[in-house]
Amino acid sequence: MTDITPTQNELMAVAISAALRDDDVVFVGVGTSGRAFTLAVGIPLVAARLAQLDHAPGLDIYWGNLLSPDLTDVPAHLTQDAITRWRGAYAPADVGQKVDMLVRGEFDVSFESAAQVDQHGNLNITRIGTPERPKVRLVGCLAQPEHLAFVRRPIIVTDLSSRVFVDHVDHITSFGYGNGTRSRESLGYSGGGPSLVVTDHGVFDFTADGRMRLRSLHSGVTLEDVRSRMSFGPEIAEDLSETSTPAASTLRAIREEIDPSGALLRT
Amino acid sequence: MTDITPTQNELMAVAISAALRDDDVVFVGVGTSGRAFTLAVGIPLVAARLAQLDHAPGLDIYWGNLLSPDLTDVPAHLTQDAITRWRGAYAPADVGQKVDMLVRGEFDVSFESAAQVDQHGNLNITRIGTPERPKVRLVGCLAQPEHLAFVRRPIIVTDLSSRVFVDHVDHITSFGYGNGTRSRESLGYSGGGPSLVVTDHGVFDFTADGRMRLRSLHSGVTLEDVRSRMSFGPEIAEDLSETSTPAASTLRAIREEIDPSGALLRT
Amino acid sequence: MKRKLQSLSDAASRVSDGDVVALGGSLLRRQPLALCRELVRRNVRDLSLLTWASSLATDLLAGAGCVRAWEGIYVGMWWQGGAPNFRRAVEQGRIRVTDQSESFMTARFRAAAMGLPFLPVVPIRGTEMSERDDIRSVSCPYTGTELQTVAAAHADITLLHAYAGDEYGNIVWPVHRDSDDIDLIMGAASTQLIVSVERVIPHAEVARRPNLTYIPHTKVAAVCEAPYGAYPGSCDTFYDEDETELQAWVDASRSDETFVTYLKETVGDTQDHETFLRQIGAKRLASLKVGSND
Amino acid sequence: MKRKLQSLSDAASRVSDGDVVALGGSLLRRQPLALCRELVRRNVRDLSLLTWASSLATDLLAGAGCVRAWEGIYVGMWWQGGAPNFRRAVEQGRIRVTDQSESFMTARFRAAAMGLPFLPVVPIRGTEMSERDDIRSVSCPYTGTELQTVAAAHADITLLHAYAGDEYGNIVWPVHRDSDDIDLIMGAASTQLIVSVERVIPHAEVARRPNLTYIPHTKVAAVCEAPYGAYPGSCDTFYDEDETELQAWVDASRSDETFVTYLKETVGDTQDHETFLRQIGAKRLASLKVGSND
Repeated sequence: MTDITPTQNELMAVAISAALRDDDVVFVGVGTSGRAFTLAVGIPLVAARLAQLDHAPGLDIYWGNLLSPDLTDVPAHLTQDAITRWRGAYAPADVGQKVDMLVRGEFDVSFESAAQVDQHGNLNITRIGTPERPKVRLVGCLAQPEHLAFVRRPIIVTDLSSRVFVDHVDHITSFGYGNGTRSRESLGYSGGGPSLVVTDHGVFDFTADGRMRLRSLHSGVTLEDVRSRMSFGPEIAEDLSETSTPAASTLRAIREEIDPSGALLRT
Repeated sequence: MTDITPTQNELMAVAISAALRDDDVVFVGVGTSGRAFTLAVGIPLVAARLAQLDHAPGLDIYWGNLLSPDLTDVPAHLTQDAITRWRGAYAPADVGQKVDMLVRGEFDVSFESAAQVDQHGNLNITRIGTPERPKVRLVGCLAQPEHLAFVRRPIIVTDLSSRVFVDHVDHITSFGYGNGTRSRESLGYSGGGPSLVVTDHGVFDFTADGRMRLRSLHSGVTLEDVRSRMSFGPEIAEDLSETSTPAASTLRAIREEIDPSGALLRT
Repeated sequence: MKRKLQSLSDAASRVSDGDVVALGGSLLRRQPLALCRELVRRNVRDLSLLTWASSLATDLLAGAGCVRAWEGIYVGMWWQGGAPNFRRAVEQGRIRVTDQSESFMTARFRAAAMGLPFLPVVPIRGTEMSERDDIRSVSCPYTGTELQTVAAAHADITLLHAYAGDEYGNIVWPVHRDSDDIDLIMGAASTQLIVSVERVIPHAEVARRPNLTYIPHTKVAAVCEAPYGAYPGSCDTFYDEDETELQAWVDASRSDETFVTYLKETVGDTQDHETFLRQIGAKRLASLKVGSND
Repeated sequence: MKRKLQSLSDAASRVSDGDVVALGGSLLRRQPLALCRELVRRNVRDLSLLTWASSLATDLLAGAGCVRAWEGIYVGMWWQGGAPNFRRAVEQGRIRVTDQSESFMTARFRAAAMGLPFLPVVPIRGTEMSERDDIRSVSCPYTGTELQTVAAAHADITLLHAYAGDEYGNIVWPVHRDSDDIDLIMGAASTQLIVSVERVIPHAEVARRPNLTYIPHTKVAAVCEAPYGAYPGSCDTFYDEDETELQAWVDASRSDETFVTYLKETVGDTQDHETFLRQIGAKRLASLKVGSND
């Protein structure tokens, strides 16, 4: 029998899955190691596969530079060779063609991790500190600026921590909803911006004027738990609820069909 | 024994060959049928191969969308399939990459046919008559405007005829040396422009101010023959000479090694 | 992924009178003729065509009176000389022509593929093309150099004929092919894309070598199985052009009337592509076959 | 075609102090490490690097003190986290950094590949990147839309590691590979290109399938045979990354001093690539081998 207590990772995957729609084209990065891999790749892939099996059979995944990867047989250890051999629908000769898809607005959802996320959904994956002598040099920009500019409903997936959830990011790698004075509209964006922030403690969305708003708390998490893990006070939804508990059949699908080796939700 | 009398086509190929240099990258089009094929493809390929065998071993040919085609085994009948199977060094996924090579100035020589050539080396392959109701609709532009703009030493290869060699072309598809008031320099070109005009009666180059100049007459051709086949009077080189007669060994190379089936110099 | 397999006639019904239609292929290769014959059967009018080096597809539509305007780098019949019906229509002032060179036309489609409203191009000055109003200019913000520009090509619908694809619309090419075309860029630039393919293959076959997919299913509105879909032109690695039929085409193109008769016999009297192929005959089609050299 | 085959050290001697050097590969894949180790042996200084997603190559050159500036989309060690030597040098203010996003960086190389001094890009407003002076603006001459721009990337020299090539410098990829990189665009954009390859193959093998050539010999200044030329990173379809050696690299990167010691042992004390490989040992290298799935 399946243990019907969901893990935090499963709750996160299920919350994301509910936000995915049939016909969505969702972009998943190639990720990095450990927890960062689970957040950037593992949870999103489980969520997308769950949506395909449940309510979004036509949903498409673009993973790294591979469209519609075969997710029926995920290798337990993702070496380069396992990735090279991955089957899928399309892997263009140069990744510039994927970049064009992104810029043309052909992705509906993307998944974002960041070292810093601020109250307006701006993201930083570039540096902490000053440009000349940063306190911490991070990875760069990758395509995250494009995600927040051109993807319709980007989803931020990260663990709640007051080091990450800061008043103002040190470097705006990716523009969410600005700082109150600069809106997406004033900059010429016709839509987009982060749609959800899915964390290990609860799920947020954004108010009409672009402030982060707590929508649901995971089972057993208090509002105070959340507030103590954020450097800014988020808006609180009037109908703040508990994050939906997945059905036993959903958990079974995750554990037995989607991620039997535990490669995706490993940490 | 080889008949040591060269044909007109052989004379043309040999004259072109002498103008080709080691390290040249020469562009040859895919051509059309009959005499047009011989002028656009056959003579240039024979000339290029001759240069490779003689004084320019490093010379490179880009034919259609195929770099360094294997010319040791030219099929007698160029069907699509013979072209598809042609061996060579490089055939980029889309021909836009060849267009980029052209625009970046990576071709030294190209070969041009045209329905009209004027005294300043401007070419017309687009239409005779007015834009709204042309008397004759021709093929279009292809990459000929780029050839005359970006290739270092384009060579015009066409038969002498007063219908072709006109005072002013009806449509400037490709800009040679303008009309005396608009020079290449005034338009911002830093070099280029047609270097030679190789015909069935003689060979021309251009004066410093961009007028066509007769340099040599093929054996047995008189100045009057040439003048009667042109609508404008060309400049005449002070050292007007007879077009060099190829050595017997050169003719043997053309007939036995380069074009044994006669596919290239067919008409 | 969703199933995108449609009949040629259902797919072709997406084309409306007055549409801007991009046509793929180059010279006598991979002209989307099965789809274009459907347009002739449907008597679509006033099309504005955007092409690379086009031949039979443009000549067919011109001869059937479907075309109001054409823009591209070439229309002709390669070995067979000029495109007779297109040429006559242009000379009679029935088709408006915009002649582009290869770099300018490539840039038109690349701009659309890159999501940009225009692209700068290295100037080609002094030609009639470069002095037309659709060619404008821009200064480089770094060097001050004056460049010319072209606008992005916006086709309402794009028709390509291709080698093979799966039922979801993933379109693949063979390892070795005649690559002298811009179908890849046209596909990326498209907003509504119909691709006819010689063969529908299982998705598993596509998935084994995803690098060979040159158009992803996400771009494709409809994929149609159309063996010999480029006949009487060629589809490299599948079949050669039918020289006899090309000659018959040219012979029938002496006048509007004779071509309309030819069209009626070859297209109008055949209900669909299958009937058309039956009329040509399996033996004649088989004689054109060539192999791949993968 | 001319013979372009050179030794790694002869080819690397083309790189001078202060050069702008473009480095190919992506993440742990196809980093031009055999060539970069030659630069370390030659003690080249003050390089400005242009990269896509770079890892070992940039970290090696940073740790060896060869780098003055870096521009690209990423430097890190993928599975292994941050690039420790690069990171330390940046945090100490020794390397000037210009962070670009994927579309802006792609456009930098595409502009050069297209022979243009700049390209417009669809704006990404509100980020620090887009408010830097190297990002400028231009109006679309057709729609009036304001776009941002990037300048063409002009590297003095470009270093790529590739699968195979012939002695003339025609560089080919396998039918199926991990294509998440822009080596093709970097090659087209280059003005002086050095490519190291896992295998030198006969030209006849290239000529049989010219569609697999992604860099033509006309662009190549030198081609160098360098088996395991991306070690300890991976070359997809040839070998996987050496996780043990990557760990040793990271462990040795605690400080400048410890990395310099590691460099001396692994690079400085080996005269050339062959000696370097002998030191790693044939058995260990063989254990990393993977096959193609062509």
